[in-house]
Amino acid sequence: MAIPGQKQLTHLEEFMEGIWKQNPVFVMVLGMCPTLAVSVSAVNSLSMGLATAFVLVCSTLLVSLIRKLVPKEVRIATYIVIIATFVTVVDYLIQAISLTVYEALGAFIQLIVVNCIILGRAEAHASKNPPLRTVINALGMGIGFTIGLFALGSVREILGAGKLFGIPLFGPDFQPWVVMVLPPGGFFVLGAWLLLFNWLDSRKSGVARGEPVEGRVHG
Amino acid sequence: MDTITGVMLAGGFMAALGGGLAWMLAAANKRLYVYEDPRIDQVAELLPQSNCGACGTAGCRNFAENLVEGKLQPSGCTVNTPDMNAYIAGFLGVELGAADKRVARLACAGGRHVARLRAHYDGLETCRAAATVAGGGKACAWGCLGLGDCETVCDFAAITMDQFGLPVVDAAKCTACGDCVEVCPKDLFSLQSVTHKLWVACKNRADGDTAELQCEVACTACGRCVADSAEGVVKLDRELAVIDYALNGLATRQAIERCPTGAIVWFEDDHAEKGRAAKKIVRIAPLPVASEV
Amino acid sequence: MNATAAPALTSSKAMILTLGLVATLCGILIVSAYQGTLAAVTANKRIALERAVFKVIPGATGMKEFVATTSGIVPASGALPAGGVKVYAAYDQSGTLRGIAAEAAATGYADLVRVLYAYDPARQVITGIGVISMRETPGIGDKIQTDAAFLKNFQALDVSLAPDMKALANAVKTVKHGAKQHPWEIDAISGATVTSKAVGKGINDSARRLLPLLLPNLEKLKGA
Amino acid sequence: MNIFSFIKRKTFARGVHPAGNKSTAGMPIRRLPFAPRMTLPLAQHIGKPAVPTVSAGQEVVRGQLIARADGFMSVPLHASVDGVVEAIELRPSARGPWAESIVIRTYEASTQAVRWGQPRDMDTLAPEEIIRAVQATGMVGLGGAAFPSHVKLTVPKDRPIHTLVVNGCECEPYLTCDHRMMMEMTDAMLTGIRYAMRAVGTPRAVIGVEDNKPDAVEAIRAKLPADGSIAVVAVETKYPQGAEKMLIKSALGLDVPAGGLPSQIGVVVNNVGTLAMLGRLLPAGQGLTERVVTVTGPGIDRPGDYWVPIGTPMRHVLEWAGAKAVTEREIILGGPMMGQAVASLDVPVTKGVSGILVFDRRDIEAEDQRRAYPCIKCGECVNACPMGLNPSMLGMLAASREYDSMAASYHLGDCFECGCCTYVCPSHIPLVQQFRVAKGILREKAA
Amino acid sequence: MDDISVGQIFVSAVLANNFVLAMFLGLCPFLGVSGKLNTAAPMGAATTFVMLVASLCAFGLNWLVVHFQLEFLRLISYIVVIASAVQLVEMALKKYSPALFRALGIYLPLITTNCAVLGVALFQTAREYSFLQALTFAAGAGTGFTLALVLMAGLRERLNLAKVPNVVQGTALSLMLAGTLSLAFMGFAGLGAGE
Amino acid sequence: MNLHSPRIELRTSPHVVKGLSVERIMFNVVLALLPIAAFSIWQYGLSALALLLTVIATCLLSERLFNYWSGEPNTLSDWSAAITGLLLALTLPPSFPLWMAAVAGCVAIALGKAMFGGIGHNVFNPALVGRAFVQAAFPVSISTWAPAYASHRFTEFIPTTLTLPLMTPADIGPWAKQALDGFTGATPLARWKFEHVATAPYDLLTGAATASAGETSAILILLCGAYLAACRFMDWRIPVAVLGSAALIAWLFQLWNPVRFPDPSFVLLSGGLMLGAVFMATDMATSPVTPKGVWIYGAVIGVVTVMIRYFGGLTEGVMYAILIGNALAPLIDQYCQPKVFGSAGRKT
Ligand SMILES: Cc1cc2nc3c(=O)[nH]c(=O)nc-3n(C[C@H](O)[C@H](O)[C@H](O)COP(=O)(O)O)c2cc1C
Ligand SMILES: Cc1cc2nc3c(=O)[nH]c(=O)nc-3n(C[C@H](O)[C@H](O)[C@H](O)COP(=O)(O)O)c2cc1C
Ligand SMILES: Cc1cc2nc3c(=O)[nH]c(=O)nc-3n(C[C@H](O)[C@H](O)[C@H](O)COP(=O)(O)O)c2cc1C
Ligand SMILES: Cc1cc2nc3c(=O)[nH]c(=O)nc-3n(C[C@H](O)[C@H](O)[C@H](O)CO)c2cc1C
Ligand code: SF4
Ligand code: SF4
Ligand code: SF4
Ligand code: SF4
Ligand code: FES
Repeated sequence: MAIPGQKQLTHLEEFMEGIWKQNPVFVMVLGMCPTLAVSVSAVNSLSMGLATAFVLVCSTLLVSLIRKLVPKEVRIATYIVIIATFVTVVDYLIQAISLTVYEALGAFIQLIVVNCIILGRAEAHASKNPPLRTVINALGMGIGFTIGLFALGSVREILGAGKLFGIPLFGPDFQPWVVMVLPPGGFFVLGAWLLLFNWLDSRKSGVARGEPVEGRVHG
Repeated sequence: MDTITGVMLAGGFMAALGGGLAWMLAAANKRLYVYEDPRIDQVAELLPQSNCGACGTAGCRNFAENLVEGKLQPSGCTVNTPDMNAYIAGFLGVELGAADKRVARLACAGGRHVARLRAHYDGLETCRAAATVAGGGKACAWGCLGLGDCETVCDFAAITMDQFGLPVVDAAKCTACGDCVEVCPKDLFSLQSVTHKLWVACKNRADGDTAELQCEVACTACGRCVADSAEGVVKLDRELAVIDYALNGLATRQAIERCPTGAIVWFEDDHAEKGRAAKKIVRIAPLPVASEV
Repeated sequence: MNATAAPALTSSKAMILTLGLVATLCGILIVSAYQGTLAAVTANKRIALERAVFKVIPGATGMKEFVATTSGIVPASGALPAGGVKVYAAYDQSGTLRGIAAEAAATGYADLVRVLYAYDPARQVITGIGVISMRETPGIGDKIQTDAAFLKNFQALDVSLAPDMKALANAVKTVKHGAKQHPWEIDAISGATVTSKAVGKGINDSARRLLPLLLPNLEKLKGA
Repeated sequence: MNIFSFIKRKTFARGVHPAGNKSTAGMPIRRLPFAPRMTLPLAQHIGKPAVPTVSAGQEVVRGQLIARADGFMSVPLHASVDGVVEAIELRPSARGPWAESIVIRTYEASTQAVRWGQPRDMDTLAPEEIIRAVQATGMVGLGGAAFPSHVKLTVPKDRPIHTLVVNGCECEPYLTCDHRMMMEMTDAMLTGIRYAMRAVGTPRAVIGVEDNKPDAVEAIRAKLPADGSIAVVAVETKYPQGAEKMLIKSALGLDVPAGGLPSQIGVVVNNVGTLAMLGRLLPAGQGLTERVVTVTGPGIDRPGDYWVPIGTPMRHVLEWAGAKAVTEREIILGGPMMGQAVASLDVPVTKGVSGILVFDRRDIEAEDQRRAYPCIKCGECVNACPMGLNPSMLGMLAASREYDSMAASYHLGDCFECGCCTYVCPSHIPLVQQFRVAKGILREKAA
Repeated sequence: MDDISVGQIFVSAVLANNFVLAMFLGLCPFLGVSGKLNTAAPMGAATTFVMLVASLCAFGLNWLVVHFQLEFLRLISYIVVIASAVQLVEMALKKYSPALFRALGIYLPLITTNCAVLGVALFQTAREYSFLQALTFAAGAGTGFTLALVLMAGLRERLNLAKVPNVVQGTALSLMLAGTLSLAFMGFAGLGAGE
Repeated sequence: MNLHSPRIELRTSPHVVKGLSVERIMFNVVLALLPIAAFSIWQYGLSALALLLTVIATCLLSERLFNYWSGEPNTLSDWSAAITGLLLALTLPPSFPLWMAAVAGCVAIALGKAMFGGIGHNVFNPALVGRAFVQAAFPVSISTWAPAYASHRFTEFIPTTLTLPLMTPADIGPWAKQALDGFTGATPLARWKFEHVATAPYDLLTGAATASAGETSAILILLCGAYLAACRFMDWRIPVAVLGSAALIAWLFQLWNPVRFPDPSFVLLSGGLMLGAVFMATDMATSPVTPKGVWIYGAVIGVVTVMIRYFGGLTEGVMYAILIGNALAPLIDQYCQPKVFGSAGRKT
C-alpha cells in the first residue's frame, strides 16, 4: 500500500532533485563549511565540488549496496568509515594530480568527511534505495553542490579579485573588494543568493495570491 | 615498509578499530537501550505536523502516541486527508473511527453596511484590543468588530474578511481546531456539525426596536421562526431566537421563510440562505458613525 | 513495514562483524590508494619543493636535503631528529653550491606565515624569500610576495654571526616603513606591518637556530 | 537626582510627572438635579452581582435597599431617587457588554434628602459588627477599583495590621474629588478613619497626600486628634503615587511583595473618599446613593466637582455641566491615565466613577498627527515603569502574540496598567492596551 | 609550536580565529540550532564536550598511527572513533536525561558530522600541539563555537520579534547576521598572536 | 445644545501623553552632530564636505528605495537615515574615495537596517555596519590619512576623493607631503602602537591630529553629547560606562607597566572612542534598555576597545567593540531584567 500523495520519482526527476528542488547549497543549506571556506575563486569551487561529488557518489553507492546488511546500531559508524575511505582516496588523488589545488583547498578536503550532505544522503536516501537510484540521486546532488559552489565562487572572485578563473576582468586599476574573499564576504554572498531566490519565489507566489475572495455566508 | 606488510598492517589496524568500536557500541546498546515503539515515529510522519490541537492532544506526535496505544482513532485528526487517515488506520490495523465533520460558524451577520457604529475606535487594530475599549465602537454590543483576529489566528487560512468586515469561513479548509472560537472577544464563533443547517446569525439581546436600529439584520425576537418550526426546535431566550440542536432532526427550512430581517438562515451546501421575507439590502457603503444608537 | 512487535535487539556479533569487516575492507582500500599514488605524490612534492628552492636561489638546478644538528650535518632521511633543522642545499649545473634554503615561520595577522629563505654562506646574508603558505589578507598581507620594495630587503639581509659563532651579530628586525637604517633591518610594508613583522621574526628565529649549526660544517654541503 | 529627591521627599522609584490640570481644586462641591431615569447596574463592584429585592412597577424611596448582597463578596444596592422601578433588564455599561440593571423612573417630587436609614451608636460596635455595617452601606472603594470595602477591612487573623494607610494622593491629573472631600468633609473622613482603624484593629493611621495639595494637608492637620494616632504625610507629586503599593513605599518605606497584598505586610489602604463616606453613612445607618465626581476637561463649560446620584446617565451629567458643542469628543470615566473611554451616553455613573473627562476634537486631532513607530528601544518605558517591568520587551512579545513568555519571563502579571510606559513612549506604541489584551487572553486560557 | 602559550591558543581560538566566524567550521549546527537560546547553550556545551573528547582521542590515535607508520589511516581512524564516542554520549543521554535528549533532538548526531569537531582533531595534529596545548585548543574552539552560537541565538530571538521583511526571513537572514557578526569578530584579528 | 451629534472617539488609556516623539529625538541628534560636521569641514575643506554630502545622500536614497520596495510609508522624515549618514561620514577618513563612501552608505542602510525591517528593528548599528564593511573591503583606503588644515583645502579636493568608481585610488603620499611638511600619515594610535609616541593631550582635545573626519575634537564631541544628555535625548549612562571602563582598565594596565602602556587620558582622547561612546554606542535600537544592562554594555565596549588597541592586530577597536556590544545587547537585556517592585519577597 503506497503512502497517499507520495509518488515514485522518475530517474530524471531523481537526478534533478539535487540540482534544483533540493539543491544542497541553496535549498537545504547543508555542507556550508566547505561551501563558504573554499569558494573564494571559481577554480577552487569547481575542484571542491567535484571532489565532493566523487565521494558522494562512491560512498552512497557502497552504502546502498550493503544497506540491508548493516544493523541499525552501527549504521552511522559504518557509513562514516565508508565515507572517510573515499575522502582519503580523493585526498591522495588530488595530491597526485595537482599540489596547487591541494594547497588551495587546504584542510577542507579532509573535512569532506563531515560534510553534512554526504552523511545526510547516505542516511536519508542511500540506506533506503537501490544502487542505481542512489547513484543518480547522488550525482544530481553532487552536481547541484558544484553549481552552488560555483555560483558563490565566481561572484566572490569577480568582486574580490576582479577576475574570473584568474583572468582579469576590469583592467589593472580595479580595486578589489577584499571583504569578498574574507569570511564575512562568504556569508554575505550566500545570503544574497538566498535573498534573490526568496525574492523570485515571493514574486511567483504573489501572483497566485492575488485572486479575489468572495463572500459565502452573507450574500 | 613494503606493500604487503602495509596492507596487512592497515587491514589489521582497521579491523581492530572497527571491531573494538562495534563491541563498545554493542555493549552500550545493551546497557543503555531505551525501547520506543518505532510505529510512533512512523505514524507521526504521516500526520500533517500542523500541531493545531484539534484532535485534543498536545500536538501531532502526542496524537501518534495515542493512536499507537489505541486510545484515539485516526479520524480524530481533522486536518489530515481522509485517504491518509485511512492509510494510518490500515497501517496500525485499527478502526478509522467516524468523523463528524464540524466547522466554525459565525453568529453575526452585521457587516459594515448593515450594522451601525456608535463611536469611532482609534487604537490597536485587533478585535481583542478594540473590545477592551468600551467593547469597541459597534452599536450592537454583541456584534463582530471586524478587525480580523480570527483571520489572523487561523493557521489553515480558512477565514478571510469580506468587504463588509465580516469573517468568511471556507468550510473545506476549516479543520475545527477552535482557534477562532478561542480568540473572538465577542464569542461569535462556535464549532458546529455540518448537519446543523438551521442557524441564527445573531446574538443581539437588545429589544426588537433597539436591535433593528443597531443592526438591520439583527434578530428582533418577533417569534416567527418559533411559530414556524416544530415544538422546541427554536426558542426565544431574552430577546433572541435560540436553536436546540438536540432536536436538529426536526429542523426544517420552513423556519427561516418568514424572518423579517434574515437573522435566521439555512445552510445548504455550505452556503447560507435567507428566507423569502427577509428584507433585501443593496447598500454596500459603510454606515456612518452615530452616537444616538 | 507492518512491524507490530518490538524488534529484537541486534546481536553484538552481527554488529562487530559488520563494522569490523567494513573497516578492514576500507583500510585495505585506503592503503591501496595510498601506495598507488605514493610515487606520484612524492614526485609532485619534490618538484614543488625544488621549484620553490630554485625560485629563491636563481641559477640552481639541483638540490639536496640535509639536517643540521648539534652533532653536525647529515643527509636527510626519515624522521627529523630532535633539535635538527632541515636545510636544502642548491647546486648549479657544475655542482657548485649556489646557496642554502631553509624554512622560517611565525604568526602573522591571521595565521602562521611560512616562508623559505635563501642564505648565501659566503657573504653571510639572506638573498631572497618565497612564501610557502599563509592565510594573510589578500591585498594587504599577501603583498609580501609581490611588493617590490619589500622584497628588496632580502637582496642582502645581514645575518652574519657574532665572532663566537654562537649567535647572530645583530638580530633581524622589522621596522616601520621608511625607517630602515641597518642592513639587518627589514623595511615593513606600509599597511601590512603585522605580516612584515612576522616574516622578520620567523627569519630571525630560524637563522638564530640554524646558522650556528650550519656555518662550522659548511664543507660537508659543498662537497656533496 | 533621584537619590537626592529620595532623601528630601517621600516617594517611590521611577514614575512620571504629567501636568496636573487640577483647575477644579478650588471650587466647592455642587449638586446635580436628578435625571428623569436612573440605571443601576447590579454589578458595580468586584465580586458577585447584587440580587434585586424589588420588581418592575414597584415604588422605591431614595436610600431604600433595592438589591441585596449575594454573599460575602458582594454589596447591596440602594435606590438613589424616589421613583418607580420601570424594569430590570440588560442596559449598556461602560465596559461594553450590556449588564443587568434596575431602571428607576424618577418622581419629579423626589427630594435630595435621604429618609431611609437607622441611626446607631457606632462606638459600641465590635469590629465584626462594624464590618457588617460597612457591607450594609453598599460601600466599595471609591478610589476607582470598586472593591467591596468590608472585604478589605476583614483582615485574616494571622496577619495583624499595624497601619491603616489613607490614600489622599489623587495622583491622576484633572481629578479633584478626593481633594474637595478632604477639604469639605474632614470630620467625616476622620470619623471614618477611626471606624476603619477599629475594624482592622490598628492603633495607627497615616494619611498620604501629594504635596501639590498643601491646603488639604493643613485642613486635616488642624483637626487631627491629639493622641497622634493619625498622621498626615506629604508625598511627592508624581504619578502613580496613589497606587497603593507606591503609597505604602512612599509613606512607610515598605515593599508589598510582588503579586501580594498590603495586608501581607500589615497594611490596609483605603481611599479618603471611601472613609469620608463611611464616616457619614455609618452613624446614620444609610446606604451609598451618591458620590462626588469631578466633571472636567477641555470639552466642559462648567467644570467642577459634583454630588452625582448613582445611576445618573452620562448624558444628564454632561448636559448640566455644559458639554461644549464640538463635533467629535472623547468621554472618559476616571482620570486621563487609567480612565476608560465610553462609547455611549446612556452609560450610568456607578460607584467606582471618580471623574468624567471630556476632551474635544482639537486635542484628538493633535494626537492624530502622532505617527506610530516600532519600538526604538529608547528605554524610556523601562525608566518610567513604577513596577520595574520591561514594557519594551513586553510590547514586542505582545505584538508577536507570545503571551505565554510575557507572563512566564517578563512578569506581565505584575503590571497594574498604570499607563506610565505608554505615556512616555516616543514611538506611540499602545503598550498598556497590548498588556490588557494579553492578560485577557491568558486569563481565558487559564480558565 | 611549543613556543605558544596555552593562553594565547585559547584566546586565539575563541576570538581571533573563532571556528565559526573566522574559520568556517561547524556552520550547519550554527545555522540550525541558533534559533533559540535555550537550545543553543546546551548545544554549545555538548559540542565543547565532544571536542574535548575528540581532542583526547585524536591525540592518542595520532600517537598510534605514527607509531605504526599508518599516517594514511589518520583521518578514518579519527572520524570513526569520534563518531562512536558521540553515539555513546547520545545513548547515555537518551537513557539518563530524556529531556535534554529531546531538546537537542537531531543535533546530537549532527555533532558527529560537525566539521568543527573533526577540525579540532586535524588542526591540533597539523600544528603539532602538545597534549596540554591540544586540550586548550579544543576547549577554546568549543568556547568560541558556543560564544558564536549564543550570540547568534540572542540576536535571532530578538529578530523573531522584529518586522523582518519576508524575503529576508529564514536562512538568508541568519547568513547576513552571521556575516555581520563575522565582520565584528574581524576586530579581534591578531589577538592571541603574541608580540 | 445637542449631545447626540458629536462623534464619540474611543481611545485606550492613557489619554494624555508626554509628547516625546521619535522625530524629535532624532532631529535633536542631527542638530548635535552639525557642529562636529562643520568642524570637520573646517579642518579638511571640500573633501570633507563632499564626503558628508555623498554619504548622507546615499543613505537617504537607499532608505527611500527600501521604503518603496517594502511598501512601507516614507521614513525619511524620522531623520534616522540622516543620522546614519552623518555619523558614517564622520567615521571615515577625509581622503576616502567618494565611490567607496557611497558603497558604505548603501551597505549601512541595506545590510544594517532595511534588512531587519527598518528603524527600531535593526540589531547592529547601521553606520558601523557600513564602516566595518568598507574597512574589510577597502582596508588600504580606510587607513590612509590626509593632513588637516592643508592650505588649499577650500579650493582643492584631496586627490583620492575623486577616484573613479571601482578603481584603486592613487597614492596620497606625494600630495600629503606637499600639502603639509613632515606629514607622516600615521594616526595618534598608530604612532603609539608602532612607534611608541604618544600625542599630546592638548592636540587630541582640540583636534590637531590626524584622524577620521569627525573624531578629532574631543571637546566638541563632549559638548554636543552633553546637550543631548541634558535634554534626555540620549542615555548618559552609556558614554559614562564606556569611557569610565576604558579609563579604568587603561589605568590598571599603566600601573602594571607604565612603559608599555600609555596614559588613560591618551586612551580616552585618541581615535574614535569619544565619538563612538557619545554618539554610536548610544544608538537606542542597538543598545540594551535595562538600567543594569546599559552599564554592562558600556563596560564591555570600553574593555574590548582597550583590549583590541593593546593586544590586537589593529590600531583602533572602537567600531568592533561597539558591534560586539550590539551583538551582546539582546543577551545582556535578557539577563539584566530590572527588578520587579517587591520581588525581594517573591518566592522563586
Ligand atoms: C542554483 C539553484 C538554486 C536554487 N535555489 C532555490 C532556492 O533558494 N529556493 C527554492 O525554493 N528553490 C531553489 N531552487 C530550486 C527552484 O527554484 C525551485 O524548485 C522552484 O522554485 C520551484 O519550487 P516549487 O516547486 O516550490 O514551486 C534552486 C535551484 C538551483 C538550480
Ligand atoms: C580587514 C583587514 C585586514 C588586514 N589584514 C592585514 C594583513 O593581512 N597583514 C597586515 O600586516 N595587516 C593587516 N591589516 C592591517 C593591520 O591590522 C594593521 O593596521 C597594519 O598592519 C598596521 O600597519 P601600518 O601601521 O603600516 O598601517 C588588516 C586590516 C584590516 C582592517
Ligand atoms: C496606577 C494606580 C493609581 C491609583 N491612584 C489612586 C489615587 O490617586 N487615589 C486613590 O485613592 N487610589 C488610587 N489607586 C487605587 C489604590 O491603589 C487603592 O486601590 C485604593 O487607594 C484603595 O482604596 P479604596 O479601596 O478605598 O478605593 C490607584 C491605583 C492604581 C493601580
Ligand atoms: C543618541 C543616538 C545615537 C545614534 N547613533 C546612531 C549611530 O551610531 N548609527 C546609526 O546608524 N544611527 C544612529 N542613531 C539613529 C537611529 O537610532 C538609528 O538609525 C537606528 O539604529 C535605526 O533603527 C542614533 C540615534 C540616537 C538618538
Ligand atoms: S468574529 Fe470575532 S475575532 Fe473575528 S473579526 Fe469578528 S469580532 Fe473579530
Ligand atoms: S424570525 Fe428572525 S427576527 Fe424573528 S425571532 Fe426568529 S430569528 Fe429573530
Ligand atoms: S502599565 Fe504596566 S508595564 Fe506600563 S508602566 Fe504601568 S505597570 Fe509598568
Ligand atoms: S518607550 Fe516605547 S520606544 Fe521606548 S523602549 Fe519603550 S516601547 Fe520602546
Ligand atoms: S559542513 Fe560543516 S557543519 Fe556542516
